[in-house]
Amino acid sequence: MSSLEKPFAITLEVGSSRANHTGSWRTERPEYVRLTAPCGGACPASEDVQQWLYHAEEGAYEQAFRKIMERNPFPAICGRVCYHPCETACNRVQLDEAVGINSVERFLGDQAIAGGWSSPAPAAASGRRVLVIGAGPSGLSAAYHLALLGHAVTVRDAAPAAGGMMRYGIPKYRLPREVLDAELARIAALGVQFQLGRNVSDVISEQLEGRFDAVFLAVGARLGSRTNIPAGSAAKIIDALSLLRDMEDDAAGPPLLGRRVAVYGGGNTAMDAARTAKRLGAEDAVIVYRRTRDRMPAHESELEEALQEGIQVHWLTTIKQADAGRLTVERMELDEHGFPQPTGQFDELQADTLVLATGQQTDLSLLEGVSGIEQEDGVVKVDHNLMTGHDGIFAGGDMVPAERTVTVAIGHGRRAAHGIDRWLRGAPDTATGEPEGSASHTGVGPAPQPVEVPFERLNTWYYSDAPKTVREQLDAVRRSSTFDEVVLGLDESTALFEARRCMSCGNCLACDNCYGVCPDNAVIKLSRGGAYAYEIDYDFCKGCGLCVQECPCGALEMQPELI
Amino acid sequence: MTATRLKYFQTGSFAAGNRLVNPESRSVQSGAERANAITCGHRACQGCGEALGARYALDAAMRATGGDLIAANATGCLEVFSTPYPESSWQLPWIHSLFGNAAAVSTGIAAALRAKGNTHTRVVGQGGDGGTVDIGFACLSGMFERDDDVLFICYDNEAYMNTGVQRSGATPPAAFTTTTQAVGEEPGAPWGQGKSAPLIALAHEIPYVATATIADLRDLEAKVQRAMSIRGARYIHVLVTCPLGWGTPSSDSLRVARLAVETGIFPVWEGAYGDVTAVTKIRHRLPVEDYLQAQTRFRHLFKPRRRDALIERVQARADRNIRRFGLIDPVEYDPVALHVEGGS
Amino acid sequence: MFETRIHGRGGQGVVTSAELLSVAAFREDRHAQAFPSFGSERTGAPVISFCRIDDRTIRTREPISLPDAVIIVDPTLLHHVDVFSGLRADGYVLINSTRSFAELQLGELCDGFRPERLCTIPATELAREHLGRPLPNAAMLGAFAQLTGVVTVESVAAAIRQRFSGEVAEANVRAAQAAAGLVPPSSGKAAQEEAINA
Amino acid sequence: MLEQIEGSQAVARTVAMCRPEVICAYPISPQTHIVEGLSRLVKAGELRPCEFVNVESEYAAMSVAIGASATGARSYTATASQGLLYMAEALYNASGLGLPIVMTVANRALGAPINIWNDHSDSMSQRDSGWIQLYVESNQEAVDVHLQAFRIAETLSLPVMVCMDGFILTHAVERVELPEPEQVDAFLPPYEPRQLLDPAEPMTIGAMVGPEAYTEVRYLAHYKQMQALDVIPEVAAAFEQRFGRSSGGLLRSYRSDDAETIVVALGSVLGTIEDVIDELRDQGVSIGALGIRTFRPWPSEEVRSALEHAKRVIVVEKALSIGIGGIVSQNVHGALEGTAVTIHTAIAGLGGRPITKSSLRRLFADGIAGELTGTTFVDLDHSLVDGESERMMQTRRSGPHAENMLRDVGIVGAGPV
Repeated sequence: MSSLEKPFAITLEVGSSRANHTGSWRTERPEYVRLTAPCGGACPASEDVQQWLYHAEEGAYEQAFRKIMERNPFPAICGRVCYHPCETACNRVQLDEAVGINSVERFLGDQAIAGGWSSPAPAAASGRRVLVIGAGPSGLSAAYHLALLGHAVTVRDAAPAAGGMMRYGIPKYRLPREVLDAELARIAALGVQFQLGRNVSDVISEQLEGRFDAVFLAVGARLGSRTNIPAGSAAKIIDALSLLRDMEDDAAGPPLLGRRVAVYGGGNTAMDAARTAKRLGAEDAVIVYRRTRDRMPAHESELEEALQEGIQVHWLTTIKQADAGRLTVERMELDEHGFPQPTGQFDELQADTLVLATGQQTDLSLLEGVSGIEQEDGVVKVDHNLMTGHDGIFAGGDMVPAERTVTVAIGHGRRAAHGIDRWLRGAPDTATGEPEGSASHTGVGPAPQPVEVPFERLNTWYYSDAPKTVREQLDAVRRSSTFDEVVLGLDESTALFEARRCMSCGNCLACDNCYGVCPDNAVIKLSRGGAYAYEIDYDFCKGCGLCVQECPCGALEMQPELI
Repeated sequence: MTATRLKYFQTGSFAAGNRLVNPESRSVQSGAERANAITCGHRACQGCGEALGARYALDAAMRATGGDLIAANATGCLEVFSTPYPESSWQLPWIHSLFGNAAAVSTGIAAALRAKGNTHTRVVGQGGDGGTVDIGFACLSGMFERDDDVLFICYDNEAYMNTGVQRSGATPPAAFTTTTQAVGEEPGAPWGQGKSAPLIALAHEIPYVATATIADLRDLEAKVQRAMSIRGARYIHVLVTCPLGWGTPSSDSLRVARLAVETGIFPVWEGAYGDVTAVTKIRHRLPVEDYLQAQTRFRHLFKPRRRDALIERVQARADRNIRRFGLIDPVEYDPVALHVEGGS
Repeated sequence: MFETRIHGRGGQGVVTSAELLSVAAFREDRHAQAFPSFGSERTGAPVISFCRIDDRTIRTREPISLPDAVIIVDPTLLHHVDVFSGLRADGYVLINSTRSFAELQLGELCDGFRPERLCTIPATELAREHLGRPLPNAAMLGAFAQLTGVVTVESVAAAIRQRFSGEVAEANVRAAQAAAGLVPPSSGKAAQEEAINA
Repeated sequence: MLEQIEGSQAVARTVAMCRPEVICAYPISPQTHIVEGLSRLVKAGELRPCEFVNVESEYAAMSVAIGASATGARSYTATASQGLLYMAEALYNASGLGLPIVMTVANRALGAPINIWNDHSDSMSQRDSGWIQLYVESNQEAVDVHLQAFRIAETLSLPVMVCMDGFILTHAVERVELPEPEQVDAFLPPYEPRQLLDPAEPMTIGAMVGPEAYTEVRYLAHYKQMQALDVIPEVAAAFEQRFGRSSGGLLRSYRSDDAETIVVALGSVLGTIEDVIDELRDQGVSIGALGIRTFRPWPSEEVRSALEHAKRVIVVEKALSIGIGGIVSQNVHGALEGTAVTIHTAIAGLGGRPITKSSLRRLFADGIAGELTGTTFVDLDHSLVDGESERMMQTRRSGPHAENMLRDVGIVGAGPV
């Protein structure tokens, strides 16, 4: 049938309106963006949580693991001991409950161990040598990243085994040692030299002797603060760090604490000490804390688990005097500013051992005589690259001014590694201390912008109603008698469920909504299949904004057209 | 719909697609290979709900028929914005005849196909609420009572938008249109008028009647697919938003349609042979105020002073829908159980 | 040309009668035109139908106002409708009645016509007898053929058989033949040639 | 085959032989017998394949025909009077879309007052609808022209209206030569649509056309219809060749070649006129007739050459263009522009009033005597209308004319109608 025969004008060729470029109607244009999800923004280790969840929710666990490993070599450890500020920041809190990021991370870490998944391959050898002093989380993190960057790394630590506070400060029931060892082994496999049981007392001479081009100090805060409590000579007082450290000394055998143990302090170490005491056979394990529960620094989950295990807490109480078998305590009350004030009411508390968990300090003696290093409040001042005032000497972890957690330390290690790398290469500094271009995750689409995604930016209608999966816990009876791990992991289906609860804030999750809802068919779906498969066809986009409004995760925004 | 307990997905069945879902379980609209029965370059307003609804419905019908489909269109926005000489946005055989006769033209197409022994090609008639509920109603009713093998789809935006927002038989009470202006004691469209075309369709005892909205893509597609699996007269009444006539931002077209459902203003249901057979439950019930305030056509209910009595009358209408169709399930909603099958 | 006008009431088969008459003529290889008085009449209302018969093509479409014959199927019409309007002086009148023209008080009215061309026939009685139903048309047509000779009774019978079938047809044919037999011999064949040449 | 048959049945059987694939109809007097006949043929399986659709209105009837025709089916419907007006919108659409639908119009008057009897008000009102309009004189011609109509329609891809006088023809039983099916098949090839709703080759039919091309579209519609002035005679010639009788065409002259007076008319009244002409010729009057077979397109040149030699033309027409008078005569005026021919207009037969030979004789005599002026209303009861117009002068609320006049003639009694 010839088209010439068709009636003029009233009969048309199909699809011929593609000649009419309605894009000229537009005053605003939608653009795809990649924003920093609140979880990643809150992660001390700079993990791009949204991105690794993206892989995890596809069941691509190894890919997810590798995404974590770009930032953090310890997913199995962090999946257990991190206090997950990511979950606090998670936008899903405002919908139902935060995504169980931490549990998914642990699942991935455990999968990696079970599967023997290796670290990424290091870059070509740079010929540079870096000394890392301290085999704790920041030192190991730095060593890992430095090794990946191609530098020769030597780690020295006074302790007989690597791990720092991860081994000597965190009880086994929170972090099984085979998990720790497995993740440490991956770092050793990168060729990092471990020189353990070797105390470093003079940084400069060790650097010169070993011809190290740079040094990263990560000696931690290993000294327990000795609160000045008047004590009788027979009183048994130990500090919590010593107790926890002694738990790792197999030769010495378990410490003897007695039937009744009091722990003084309100931080996580206090919880660890009390729970350890309970496991060592104490009938009564009592925490004495000056303030109220809502002011307690310990993480809520730690306290909750402790309470479940039968630990008692004496709130608003201070210890005035320690004697053999008993403590004199004073009731406190909070003043109008929330500070505890003595009431003059005294009491007695039976305690065979008093464990002090009232803070930790850094031993900075090894820095004596090192020029340019400034100290303040017992810690070392560093710049945003974590370099001290002495050229080529960097520091991180508990010995610099920061929150003292494993994850913060891991973040320091990574940041310092990149700072050292730039310093070694003479590369220009970056404003944030983050390596340039490192934020690109998939290599497709624009790099995430350091803009966080408020909840209001999301269109939560599209997310299925799904409350968080609660991680199973070991039965309380068994918990108080063994050092078996208390919090159990997710199985694959629950981990997948949890990963899929992620709302992918500010990052396309490939739900096809923009493609589906465009009344002008102006969203092109690309067949890349991966993370970022859409483009706006600006020839036809009229700028209605439906794609932006209906994007569940806020990965699109309207920008005014330049006139 | 029966619920199957399956793996949970981020956006479940609410978003158009989901990279995690098996390809066969994804919506037609999410597919790169969708027909785009109405394609780019059409001249609909920004954010046009009808353009969207038509593509949703016809693409679903195209998939259901393997592209073996003919459409007849009533006069109205959809026709005007899609076929101004010299350009057509349609990619399937399509005919526009008149405002009031789309159902009869569809009947003619179906009769011709039957006469030719063509049992594979299917027919869809479509029009706006004016062309369906009002001027085209006699032809529609005739098509229904003869049980002609036609699926008729009404894209209901509740007024004559093509001619500049005049009242139709589908205009809800209190809505401003240019012929029911926001003046007088009871501003906007009169109370006690208007009709439910889908319920009238149901009364013809035809094999399939359904309502749907552009806000629930999968539901709409499922209904079109079901309709295409049936022979005889079928009717789907799709609520489509009109940014111009409703006074909504162009980006709100789906949100407002969603609100119509979640408030109970627009009941979403399915019926067959005279009975309602299924309803789509309200997911998160909202007061009608949320719906009304989103649209300037109801602005006079709030400004210059709140008209509580009128708002309550609208609420009462929604409440009646909820009771009448059982839009809220007393049984606790199990979100995980209601998601489509598939996934890794 | 021979023009016949038939008067009756709706439902009495007046239109069919004209049609049957035309078919009878057609069967004799003549031209005929039958048509009703195009009304919206309902059952019981007065109805008229017409039939023209000629040896050549009939072109005219005007109603028959000067008939050569009138057939009155329902005698109750006699005093309501001017059934004899325009009837030619030498025209035929056939009335369905058991009574004579005088008994019908038509004596005076018929003064101007040829008496041998005026005939009453008990068609309804015959119909009851032969059909079991009071449908007088066949009998009237049989008598009309016999009276006017414009068509033969055989052609009428053939037209009936063409239109109806089986026992209905045969019963009607018997009624037509019986009616023909009741037509006085003074009329009929003698008038045939005259009629055709009119 | 020669049969004594009712006009409607003859048309039904002829249409069936044309193998329409979709027939849709809504009942209206006097069209009903045609579609009743067709519905029986379809139901009985004698016309197959064919879909008979009982629609809910004439508007739907034409719409179904539009859909069916656009899908490549030969489509047919029939209507009359109000029904034709009710489908008016769709008529324009069918012609605008170029769909070769064939429709019988059983001509009937228009209301109000409601009137079921014959005149040409209905089809004349649609003379500008873009449909080809063919008028037939007899049932034989109705049969023959329906056969030709499908061929004309499909050749040109234009709809054709076959106009036959309601009751006068549709309900008249007369001798008709019905074609043999094989003859029809040989004369009328299968329908090959110019445009088609076909998923294999999709297209958009019925676009909106704005000022930039609407004039061109209308011009082309006119141009295409004017082509029918060539096609219709060709089809008529082909018909005559195959069937051995002459039917249809544009015009038909009757004893008019040398006539001083020529009567122009269309439809069944031509037969009566021809009888009157024969009588007058016998009396030595120089008179003839011109029968219009094709009214749209208007065969202006042919009309002119058929009439220009006459002294006077009397147009007898069964429709009235209120406010001006005759409709056909306006067209005749146009055709004879610049000639010296005197044209008289006679409106006759409105609403089924019989057009009798005596009235025609009187009319023609008046025309020949030069006594016709302006528009003549044949057999108008002047006393009735004079009385009514007087009443109108006297009182503003004079009431409905029709009822008043019926009261005057004594048809309406004291009670309601």
